[in-house]
Amino acid sequence: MFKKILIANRGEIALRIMRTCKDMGISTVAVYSNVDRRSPFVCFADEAYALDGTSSRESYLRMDKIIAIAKKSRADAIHPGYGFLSENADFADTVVKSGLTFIGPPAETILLMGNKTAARKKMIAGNVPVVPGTEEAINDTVYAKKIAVEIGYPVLIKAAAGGGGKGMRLVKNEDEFDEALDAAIRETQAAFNDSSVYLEKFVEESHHIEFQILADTKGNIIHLGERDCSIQRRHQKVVEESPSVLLTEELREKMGRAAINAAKACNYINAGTVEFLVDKHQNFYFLEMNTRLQVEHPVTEMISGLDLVQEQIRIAAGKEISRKENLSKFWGHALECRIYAEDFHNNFAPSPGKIEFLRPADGPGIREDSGIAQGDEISLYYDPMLSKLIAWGADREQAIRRMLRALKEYEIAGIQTNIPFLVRVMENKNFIMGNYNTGFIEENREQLFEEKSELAMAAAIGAALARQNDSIQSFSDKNMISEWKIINRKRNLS
Amino acid sequence: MFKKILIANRGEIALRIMRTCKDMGISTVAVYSNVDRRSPFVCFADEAYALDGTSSRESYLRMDKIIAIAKKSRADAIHPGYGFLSENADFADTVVKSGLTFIGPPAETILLMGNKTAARKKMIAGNVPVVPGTEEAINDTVYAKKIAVEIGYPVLIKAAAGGGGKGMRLVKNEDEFDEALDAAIRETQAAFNDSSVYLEKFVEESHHIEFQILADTKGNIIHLGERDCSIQRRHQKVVEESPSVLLTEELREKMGRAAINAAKACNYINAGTVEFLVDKHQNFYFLEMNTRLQVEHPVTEMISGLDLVQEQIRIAAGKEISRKENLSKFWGHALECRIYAEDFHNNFAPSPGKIEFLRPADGPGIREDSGIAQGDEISLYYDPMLSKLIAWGADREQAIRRMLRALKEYEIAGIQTNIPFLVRVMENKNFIMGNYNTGFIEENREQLFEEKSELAMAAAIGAALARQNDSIQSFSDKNMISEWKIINRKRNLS
Amino acid sequence: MKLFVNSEKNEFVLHINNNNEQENTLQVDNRMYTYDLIALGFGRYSLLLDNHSYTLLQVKKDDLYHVQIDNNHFVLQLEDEHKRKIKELFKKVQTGPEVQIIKAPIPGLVIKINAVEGELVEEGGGLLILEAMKMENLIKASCSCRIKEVMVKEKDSVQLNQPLMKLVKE
Amino acid sequence: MKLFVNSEKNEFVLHINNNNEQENTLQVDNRMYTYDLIALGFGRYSLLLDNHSYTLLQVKKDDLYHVQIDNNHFVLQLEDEHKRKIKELFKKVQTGPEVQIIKAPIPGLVIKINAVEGELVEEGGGLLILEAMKMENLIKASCSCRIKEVMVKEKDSVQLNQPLMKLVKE
Repeated sequence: MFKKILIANRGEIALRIMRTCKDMGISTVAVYSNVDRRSPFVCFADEAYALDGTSSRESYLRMDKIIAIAKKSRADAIHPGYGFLSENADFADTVVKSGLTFIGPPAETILLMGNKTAARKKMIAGNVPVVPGTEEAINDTVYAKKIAVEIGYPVLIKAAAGGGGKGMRLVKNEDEFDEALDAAIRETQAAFNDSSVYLEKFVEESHHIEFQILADTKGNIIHLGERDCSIQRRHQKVVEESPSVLLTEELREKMGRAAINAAKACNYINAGTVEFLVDKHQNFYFLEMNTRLQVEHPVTEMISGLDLVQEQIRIAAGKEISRKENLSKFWGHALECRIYAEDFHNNFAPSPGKIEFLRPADGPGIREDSGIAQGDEISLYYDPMLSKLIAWGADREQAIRRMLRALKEYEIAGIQTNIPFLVRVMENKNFIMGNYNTGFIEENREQLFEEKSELAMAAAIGAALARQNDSIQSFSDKNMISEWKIINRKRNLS
Repeated sequence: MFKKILIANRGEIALRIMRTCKDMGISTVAVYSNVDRRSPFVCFADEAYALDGTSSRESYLRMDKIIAIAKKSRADAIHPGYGFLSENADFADTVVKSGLTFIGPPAETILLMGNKTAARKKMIAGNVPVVPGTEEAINDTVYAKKIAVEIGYPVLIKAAAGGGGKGMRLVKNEDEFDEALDAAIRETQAAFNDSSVYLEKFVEESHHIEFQILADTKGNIIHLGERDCSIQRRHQKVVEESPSVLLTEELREKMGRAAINAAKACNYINAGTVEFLVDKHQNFYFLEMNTRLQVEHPVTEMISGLDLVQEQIRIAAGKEISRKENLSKFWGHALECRIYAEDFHNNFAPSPGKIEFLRPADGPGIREDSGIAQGDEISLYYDPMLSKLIAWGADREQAIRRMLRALKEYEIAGIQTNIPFLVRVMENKNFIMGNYNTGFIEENREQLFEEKSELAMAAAIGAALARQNDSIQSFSDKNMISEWKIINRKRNLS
Repeated sequence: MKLFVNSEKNEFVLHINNNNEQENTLQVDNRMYTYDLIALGFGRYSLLLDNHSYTLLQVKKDDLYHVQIDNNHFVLQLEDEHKRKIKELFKKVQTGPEVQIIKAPIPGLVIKINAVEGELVEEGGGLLILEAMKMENLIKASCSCRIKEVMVKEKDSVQLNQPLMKLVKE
Repeated sequence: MKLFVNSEKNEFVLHINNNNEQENTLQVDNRMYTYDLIALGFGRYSLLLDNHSYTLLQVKKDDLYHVQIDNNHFVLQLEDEHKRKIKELFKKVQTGPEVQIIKAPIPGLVIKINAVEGELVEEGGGLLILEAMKMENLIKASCSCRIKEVMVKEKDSVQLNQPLMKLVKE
């Protein structure tokens, strides 16, 4: 087993990976950018090395610096987390060539599945159904528009190089096309240093459902059931759950088999996720395969009892996965809410600032994977996700109730978060009934974005009383002083 | 189902019960003593009413005030938690006579099992093996000493009225008897308002193993397996786990049957716990039955997937328990560590004070049931337990590793806690091998109480640098001021 | 003491009686409440209002009270009678065309400016694109107005609430 | 700068170099380390010592530094060379019988006093019983001594570190 692992990432996921390393008795090395020096993951690591840079490009995307630190600190392996270099085949390759182990699939697999258009081709060849769209990356706007008409609006413009919703744009009609394409290209260039995009038909009223795969070097390959990630804002997941209310036993088995076939088609090793769209007629289409740990992996951990990071490390060390059969019976139900620093009333715009007070939720059924501490400065340089709240229940209803309770309990001051939005999702009747798809936020706008006034009176009274309380306190302090002065004067007189 | 429940308790357990109420859509009423006004459980409740008193006797033991508040707030039921009035038959009776529901067993059952000597008699009559000891409460010191010689030293003096280690004294020989008896009587009088004590043989090298019982009004009665609570300091549990490493399938079945028989013998309804001593030859003896929710109930929740408070409320509302068979297959392994405000190097003496900083642990496998917040003042009026840390793992080893990680991660400043002691328990080789009994702390003194110096150098360097850092900072602040003064002077000149 | 508290949607008129008798009371819009408020530190307060329990997180910024309860945010303005009267007098003398300043809702980098000075824009029309945390954010016109002034240029870094454009309703 | 840091068991001699060059270094007992310390607020510090990461919680009380790392507590005394010399001079002139003050290790209520003035007590002998948090705590003699003075009486409430008895080693 490895003695020391370098985690080439930041925030909650760096901390998450280190926790499993500690549980396994493996030393941890953090790398950090200038703005992250105070971050909990740096404090938590056994060792920490500066990357001497601020932007991602100067720090977490610098392969040379990261590999030099791995060498210097005598790490055996590198865990890339998600985002940053996690789906960069060059990086995986360089790590291996430097004599270190890359905790993830082989470089060739990343290369194949990382190029979303190449992956689509591979799936089409293997008879896995894919969403209609362009087979090649787009270079020509005029040609692209022609294709869009062929596919039929609405269409999605997507980054060929990556995921996470970055570089993605929904185009409802031709008038919007040029501007959306420009923006998508700029965003994917900034995020992945690659401006290739492609087109896909936008499947309306669809569910985003993904299967967790584990494959080891001994030939074992299993799936751990699905996660429903249909609640999305700005094409990024906000709420995930497992199992999905949509899947029948039969459909689960069929999709699970397709997911394993997709993984086999690219000789997959390590943990990976096969993403599908499921339309209202329960047809499913391959979307993409994420060749890394997924943000929402805790949901699967709760219902399977496995530690996915531990499985990743075991696989990378050449060991067998600790379970050999597909997961068909789930332990209860699990939900994840992503807590973002953002103002949901202002189109989910990022809300940076300093965390002045923090009291997270706890209690039965609640797990938190957090990357923050009181006193932290949330900067604009990276993704605004602060923490993940995970709720487990014996059934879906209990999981939702527990999540709702934890969200209401969570106290964070100094920055705005999407917690009030998440509360509304958990209170939403359609969500509670399991009656939702990727159009959820659009369709439930009224309830989700309503200005609430029920607590306004308590807030008003609280503000008025607190103002009075604080002024009385400073007033009585003054009184105290003047009384002391009188006493002292008397003393001086006597 | 109830609409509103009053929780006649404080601290972590009040908060714990309220959480389940929120999950079930039931309103909560808190009652609080003068020193608890700022406590998280008061802030968390839907409604909160002052008991206008400071000591337990003036506040949490005042049945009249509590029932008046229940009436005023229109609560349907009262949950007593553990400690305070939870095992007071008079209270259960008065609650029912006031037209409210008592969430716990009937008053007669509490009366029978609450008197530890009466319970022992009942068990002897029912052929359940009990530890040798006095059948009646002690009134006569001379007689008591005679009995002690008959039983054979060492003996335990125990409070007839209650549990939780209060009023308990281990007496190794006759010389220690008088002083120990005096102390036990004073303590039980203060804690339970009842000075009766009794004697029991002290079974050396024994395990303290208890079975969780659930019984509803429809005739269903099951056990949820055992908890091993052998790690005790000052006769109070510190670490609990489920399952126990000691029990074979066969012994578990035998003890489970005895536990259910014990519960049936007293017509038990609601959640209860049957405590046994198991000696090194795997003989087991009935110790007592706790007719209430146990501090360590989360351990059973983790391995069963049930919410025991929810089951209690369901039973009290006349519904069936949600599971009808005994628990024989456990979901992984769970551990609980009780976090106390105490100085373990000073014989676990309470350490009150103000919590200046608090950053609890989180991450995979970790649940916390906490009763504190940053800024809280920990008083000397009540039990010094602050919080319970619960770790779940697929197996015992993983649960221990996760607990260890969480304990090391836990940051609390301003008061001393027993966390460093708990860390040593988790690191102890005998504990890790499952080779421990109630003599654990005594037998492992050297490792558990050793003065650690491995981190001393880092502490020394940290202190020196922090002192320098703080003085540099205040120095540069001064520089800033003087520069501003110069600028202002220049302005004034021009 | 009489106080006017305004949120975006509501106005509450409060009379607070704290004559240090047994129970503190206050009156809101003609209904009486008992209250108990205690500071928990770090801007946290515990409020019992007719025994209903609320935990508030509170920050004062530029004369506005930002209050959070159960993760609901409220921005409140507090005025006593004196302050309110002065404000009403001021309102009466204000005239002229309505000028609106578009401020940066987030700190970020100005990627693109879509409007030029003097141009007429529709309500909801895109004015400029701000990049923050690797995502692009389109700032839209909040009314049909004429662009009076563009106060930033492309590639500028802007702070929260920094004025970006001046619009005039004609 | 040279500093002496004492814990109960260890003494460390530190030389800190902070000449604002690229890397900060310090020397402990003849070994060099690079360091980076940053204040996190609330008495928390993050220390990187040869890139090994430590999080410290620190409080200063009565000239003593209480430092917590990974929930291990250390009570430290810091002295520079000047202070150390003065202290050594003082030590030399101190003579006379050894007097020991027994202080309350916890705040609580004095339940029972087992010793009278003038009495000789054995090391480990019970002096008095303090009740705190519903548990009784026996305060024992730390040496074989004579009771010089009993400074509290039964039913007294005592504060942390309040002197309880004066013992003299004869």
